[in-house]
Amino acid sequence: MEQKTPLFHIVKRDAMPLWKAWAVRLASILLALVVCAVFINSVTGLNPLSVYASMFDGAFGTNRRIWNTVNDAMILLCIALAITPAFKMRFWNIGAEGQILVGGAATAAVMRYCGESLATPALFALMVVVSLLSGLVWGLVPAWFKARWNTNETLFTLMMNYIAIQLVSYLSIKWEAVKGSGTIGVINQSTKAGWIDTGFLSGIFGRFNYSINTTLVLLITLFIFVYLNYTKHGYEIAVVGESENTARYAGISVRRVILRTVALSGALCGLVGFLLVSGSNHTISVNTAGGDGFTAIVVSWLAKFNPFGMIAISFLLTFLTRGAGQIASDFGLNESASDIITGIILFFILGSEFFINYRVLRCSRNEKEAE
Amino acid sequence: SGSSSESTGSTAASTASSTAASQVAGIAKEDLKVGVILIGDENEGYSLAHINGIQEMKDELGLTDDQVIIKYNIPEGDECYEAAVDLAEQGCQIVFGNSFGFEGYMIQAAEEYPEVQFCHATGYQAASSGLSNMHNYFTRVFESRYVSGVVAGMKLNEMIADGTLTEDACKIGYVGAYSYAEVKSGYTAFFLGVRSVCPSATMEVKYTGSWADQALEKETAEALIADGCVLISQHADTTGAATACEAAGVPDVGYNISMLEAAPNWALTSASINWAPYYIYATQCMLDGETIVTDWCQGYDEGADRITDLNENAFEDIEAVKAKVAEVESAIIDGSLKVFDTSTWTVDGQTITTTATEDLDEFYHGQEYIVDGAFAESTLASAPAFAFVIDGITELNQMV
Amino acid sequence: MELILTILSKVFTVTFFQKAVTQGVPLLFGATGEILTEKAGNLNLGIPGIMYMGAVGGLTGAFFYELNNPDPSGAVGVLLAFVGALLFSAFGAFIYALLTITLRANQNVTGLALTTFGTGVGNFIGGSLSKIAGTSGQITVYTTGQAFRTTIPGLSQIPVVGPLFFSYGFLTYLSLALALFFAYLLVRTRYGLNLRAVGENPATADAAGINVTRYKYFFTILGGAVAGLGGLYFVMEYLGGTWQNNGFGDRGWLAIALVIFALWRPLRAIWGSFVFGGLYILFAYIPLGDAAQEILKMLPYLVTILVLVVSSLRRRAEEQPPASLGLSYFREDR
Amino acid sequence: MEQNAIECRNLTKRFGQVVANNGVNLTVKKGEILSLLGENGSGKTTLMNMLSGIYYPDSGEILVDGKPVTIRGPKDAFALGIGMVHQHFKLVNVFTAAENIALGYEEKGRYDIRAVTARVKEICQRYGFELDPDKKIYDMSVSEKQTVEIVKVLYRGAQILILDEPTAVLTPQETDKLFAVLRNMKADGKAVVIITHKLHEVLTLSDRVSVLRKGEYVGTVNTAEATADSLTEMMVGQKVDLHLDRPLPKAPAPRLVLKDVSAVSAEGVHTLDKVSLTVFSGEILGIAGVAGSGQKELLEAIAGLQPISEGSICYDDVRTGAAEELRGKTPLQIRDLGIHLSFVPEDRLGMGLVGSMGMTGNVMLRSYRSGKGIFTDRKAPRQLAQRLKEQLDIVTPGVNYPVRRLSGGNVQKVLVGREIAAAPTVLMAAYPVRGLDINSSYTIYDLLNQQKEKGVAVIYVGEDLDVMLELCDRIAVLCGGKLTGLVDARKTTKAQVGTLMARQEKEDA
Ligand SMILES: Nc1ncnc2c1ncn2[C@@H]1O[C@H](COP(=O)(O)OP(=O)(O)OP(=O)(O)O)[C@@H](O)[C@H]1O
Ligand SMILES: Nc1ncnc2c1ncn2[C@@H]1O[C@H](COP(=O)(O)OP(=O)(O)OP(=O)(O)O)[C@@H](O)[C@H]1O
Ligand SMILES: [Mg+2]
Ligand SMILES: [Mg+2]
Repeated sequence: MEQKTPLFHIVKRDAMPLWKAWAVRLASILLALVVCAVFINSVTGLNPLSVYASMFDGAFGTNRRIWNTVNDAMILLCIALAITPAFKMRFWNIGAEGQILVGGAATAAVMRYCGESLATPALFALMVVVSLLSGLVWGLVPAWFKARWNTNETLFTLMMNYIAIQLVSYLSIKWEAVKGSGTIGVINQSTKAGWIDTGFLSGIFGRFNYSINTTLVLLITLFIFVYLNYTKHGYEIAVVGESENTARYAGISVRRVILRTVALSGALCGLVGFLLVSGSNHTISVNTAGGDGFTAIVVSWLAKFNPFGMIAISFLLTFLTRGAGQIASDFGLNESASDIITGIILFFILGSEFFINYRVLRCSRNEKEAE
Repeated sequence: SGSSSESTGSTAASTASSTAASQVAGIAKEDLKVGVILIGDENEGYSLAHINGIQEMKDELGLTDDQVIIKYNIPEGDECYEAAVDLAEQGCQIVFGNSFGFEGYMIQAAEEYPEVQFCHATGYQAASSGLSNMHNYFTRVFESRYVSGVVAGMKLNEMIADGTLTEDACKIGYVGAYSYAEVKSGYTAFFLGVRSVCPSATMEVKYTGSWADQALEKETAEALIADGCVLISQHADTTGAATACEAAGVPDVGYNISMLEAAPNWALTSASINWAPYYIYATQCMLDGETIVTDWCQGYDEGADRITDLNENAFEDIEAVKAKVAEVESAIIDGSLKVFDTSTWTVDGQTITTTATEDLDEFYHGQEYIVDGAFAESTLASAPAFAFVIDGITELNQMV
Repeated sequence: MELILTILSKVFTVTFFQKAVTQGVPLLFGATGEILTEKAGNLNLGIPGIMYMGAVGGLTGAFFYELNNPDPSGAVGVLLAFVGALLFSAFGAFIYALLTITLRANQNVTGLALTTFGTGVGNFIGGSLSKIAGTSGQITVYTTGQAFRTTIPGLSQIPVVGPLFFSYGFLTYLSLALALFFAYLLVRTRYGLNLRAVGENPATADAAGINVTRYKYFFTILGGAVAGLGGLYFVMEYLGGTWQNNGFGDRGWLAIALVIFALWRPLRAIWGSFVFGGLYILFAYIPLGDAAQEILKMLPYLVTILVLVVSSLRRRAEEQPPASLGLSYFREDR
Repeated sequence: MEQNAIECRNLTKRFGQVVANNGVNLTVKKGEILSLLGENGSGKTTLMNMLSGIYYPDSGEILVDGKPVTIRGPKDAFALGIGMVHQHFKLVNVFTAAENIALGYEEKGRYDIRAVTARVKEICQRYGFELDPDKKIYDMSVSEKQTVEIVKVLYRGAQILILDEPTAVLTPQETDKLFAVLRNMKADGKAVVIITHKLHEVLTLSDRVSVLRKGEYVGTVNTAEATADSLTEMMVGQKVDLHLDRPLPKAPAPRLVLKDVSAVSAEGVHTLDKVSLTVFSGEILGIAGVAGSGQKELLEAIAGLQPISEGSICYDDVRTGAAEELRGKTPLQIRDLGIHLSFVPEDRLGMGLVGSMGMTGNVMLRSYRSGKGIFTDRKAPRQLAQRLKEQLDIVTPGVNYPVRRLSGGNVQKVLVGREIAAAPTVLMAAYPVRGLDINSSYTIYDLLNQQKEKGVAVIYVGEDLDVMLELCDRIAVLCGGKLTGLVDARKTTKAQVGTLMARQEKEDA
């Protein structure tokens, strides 16, 4: 029986040089932009170039927009950094959203109740501590069950998100600004107690900027990089992630590593809640995390858990979101187009990894017949 | 029904307007830039009403498209602040915002950009903020709610007449968003409208805890219907309640937009707001170099409120309904009908004669709202203030 | 005590049972679809997006039909809505399949990206339709919506039993039928056996001569299409043919939660979905203050956690996720 | 003219830069058993995988029954009558044996698992297998799994049977049974290809032997004309000394004293039952027993990985003279006492090593805690990895190349190398040469002997009694968790040990 030779087959390739791999990724983004352009043009009849120009304008058009883009990217980056240790340990924490919310809620509580009475340094110290602690606790609950009974943490952390959302809904009513309004409103609007003020470094970038947020997150980036790659803890995380059996064999207490790592993850998420509430929102609502807890997973993963790669990807995604708001207002193009564009670009980046890891070979018949 | 350019905030609080600074000179029409911050987009009835109002203003004043920058889907967070200052930086001299939760952020922006006028719908803090460039606006929507209540009452009467309903079973359900004064004022007006024609009516109110959540509004309406309510109205922004009514065969009175498409058989009408008069007024002030009042609140007489088209098929005698509506509307316009006339309602069996008492301080801060035998809604500020739960109404969420 | 009695009297009613069912049906479609997908070894976190695409696909189909026909027929509307929903959701699942099966992209990230994409598609099209529809602020495909809500004429009139079991549109019964059918398929047919093997151990399935790629594609796309019907149900039967951006809420995620709750068994998903549905809507039937109500809304999530913990206490090999779930398969891998 | 079942011409297969097969030619005749021999990584599995459709050749030609064919996947291979039992089992754990056998096989008619079960029973009877078709795979021992694999191939009526190292995990008795079956099949006219590293198996079973070396085809000889030495020479390319040294223990002193050690598994079975044993420094103590007799548990109990229900494990520290109780201590606590226990576990990549890390990362597994502060020292491990690579001839592109991608022998060298580098006083090795070729095996034996001469107490668990009798000083025999005998390896015979391995019933009586 004679069968047809397949047209091509796939083989794994050796590690591609780094520059080549990034060139492939970049090419995939460019290709995605072309596809999006076709999409935009066919659906709306708009000139895609002016749409892209408008997106760029929306993200980088003014100093303030640049700062906003930077700040949003930093927040996204910080969440991605937060979840990375847990992910590297194969603890699928999709509960960042909830951990951020409780951290934010704790910050808001301190601002509300202690804003008047505490001196600024004490106030900030307290806010940071409670936000870290509450995120930590929110993360530790599923982690404890995971460590103890291997309870599925993906679903557990997801459910913890919704519980946090309801908790914040509850607080929104308890703390509402006007009776019945269901919103807390801007906290300490007149005194600005507990707002991260950008006194220092101001003057360089204009009256208002997010340099403190940015500096802090960049420090965290460095910290996470060092923590994961150069510390004993980081090594233990890598081992536990690869094989719990091996970890046990090496005398690593798997339970302790799980709890410790998720505690770190949760605490950092809680800190993001602090940055959001004290640093920009000055209130708390169920939308405070705004889905970034999920987007951060994409960031962490696409960067292959490399903190510096995450910077680039956070910026890309933030650029897309901020740009989209602008096209909505410039062209009346439904803002949801941004989600479509983001989706398409992510699809292309994800797909491009294939060409980095594999090669497609044409099967030539001649080769065989020549024999 | 768009009002002319001379319209001013005649009924707005005189105390508040005294704090407003006057602008020196008007802005040339082609130099004017208007910014708008919306909580939603055209997919959501409340924001759509604002978009329509802005459009009407553009047409009326002859502004071009690029003179108006609209930012859609802005959440009630610092995104609002960012949007406001971004609009200011883009050169907008006036910025509107349409959602309750925007207010704090707009004040923040107003502090930073004293030369830009910030106008916030449904808010209450413009006067107390002490900022001359911060303004609040709203309409006397309780008037259109009252009228829609009259329509509902007529329907109930028809049902009593044809025997599908007994007089003592006239229980209405009301889907509210939050137990906020704006909602309370609205449902009370609606209820008073119903009771003005159908005296045996009672009402149950249930809150969703959200301004726009279609599924939740539908569920809430269904829970009310299951609880024995024979007619449903709403103060929430989607067609959820209408959908529930259409399925259950229960008359429905909507809000913002006509519900006829979602409930062609059972929607009666909707109480709605026309924002155009304010947008025209405020923008004209910019052109004329006049001061925008701190609190603006207009109603039927300025065309700022209305009910949507009546459902001709839903009534046995549509002409009678139309006639009654016309009568009530003109009485509202000429001032002979006061919606919150204290003789028509009681709280715990008592008629309220004053709001300047200690136990009402939480709501009224010693201010007197009872003027000439009626609760003078939206006169001291543009935001609604009515906060009583009057006899005949039960708030379900508060039961346990 | 009185409180408990009040609660019980509100909960043990025909209406509440109906509500639990109507809340449960989209979850059941979603969970059934995700079970099929996961049985093929693909963890599709894009299901929320796919369901959303199904919803808007159905709406689109019916919308253009009703827009162009002054006197639309419900049956045609239903058909077009069906086709639209299936096409859209299958397309969403196809993107996922292409990326994760052929291009071997990470399943979690692809799924999350697909959810972003699907939500965008839904809101974009849903939003655009309402622009096309005019200024009403909310589109409605009334005739089609009503057709989806049509109940079995005679049976639904029977007292108590009628409202309990026969007061639903046909999609409700379809969701049950599909769950039953796939439960049968999984355990009693060769396809089911092969499918389960693909999800457990694709290398084994491959070595046994099963076309792993074809199975993965087929069931991932089929799963997506089934899940998409959940979205269709939501816009058509539940919302009567109307649309609100982001109106679908967290139901897609709950559907994924239900899969774990149901231990990857469609039959368990049936009653699981109704339990979830009941818990989801319970707050509307218990008269609590508006703050306390928000706490009550935690219930479905708390119960899920409880079930999760309890089932992790007794870990049976048969109650585990498919062993290769989430991993991409390459034949020549080591 | 006798027809060839399979003929490979010039097959080439590359994995990245690795050329796994380079222009390989191979002929398999009908009605014969062919052994395929080669060092670890010489490309045996790759070649067979191309025949069974797992890999697709880069170039070359395959002929079945004299006709050129294209094998695009396992399905094509089945259609051509080629069935393969893979080196790593291809079974679905949560399925029953019958379900695994029915998997992917498209018979006519409805799917009916009872019919499958009946046919499976029939096949088992015909070839003399013992198999419960309704048993789940996860409940099975390795030999049962092996049986399922073979029945699966027979069920499909394969004419050409390929077995990739089927005996690596079998006991001698089980191996004998398997060989009987294979001879049956040969008598049936089927062609059998078997890969094994055990030369005596090659010599007793096969008709011809083909040899691969570093991906190249070396040649084929008739088994009757071959000896262990000649085959080894073909494989390695030079003469190899297949002789094991066994120096006498120098100054043996008690190092570990086990008293009445018992352990209970999660299912409540006694995996260790009152085992008492003394291990001396400077000796190699062999532990014999059929698979699952408690060898693994014994080693893990000593290493602090397996809690014991009663008894004591005492470590005599020669330097201090102190005796430390190890029972109830974790590996970390044991290490903190300054006791150097090294352990080469059975499951290399699942327990002993981190597959995705390079040699450096794996070497760190033992040493990463050293030094104060929170940071790890990367320099010392990298130097050690480099040294191991050179000393042990570990074939790897670099010390950062993930060890998962290395061939089995090299993986094992990394593991043993690391454990020895920790300068242990007790070295435990479980099946350290499983799946390794002759050359690698002898390297490992040499390493163990070196340790012994350094005064280390070596505990060796193995399955090959011949080797144990040659290598060990004493042999402890376990059966069903009980110690059934402790013999001097210099004075005992294979038969004696074999009896001890099956002595439980008598003991119980
Ligand atoms: N899927 C694969 N990906 C990458 N490299 C591979 C793969 N399969 C085999 N190799 C490489 O090809 C070479 C031959 O491997 P193969 O498994 O065929 O050897 P083998 O002779 O079977 O060895 P062993 O006796 O250890 O089983 C080795 O260097 C191995 O690392
Ligand atoms: N010194 C260390 N301290 C902490 N963690 C480490 C250290 N070395 C390695 N790891 C962790 O183990 C993982 C793999 O280790 P390994 O040494 O095999 O990688 P590598 O390829 O040598 O590292 P690199 O890519 O930096 O050269 C790393 O990604 C890291 O997370
Ligand atoms: Mg091999
Ligand atoms: Mg590396």
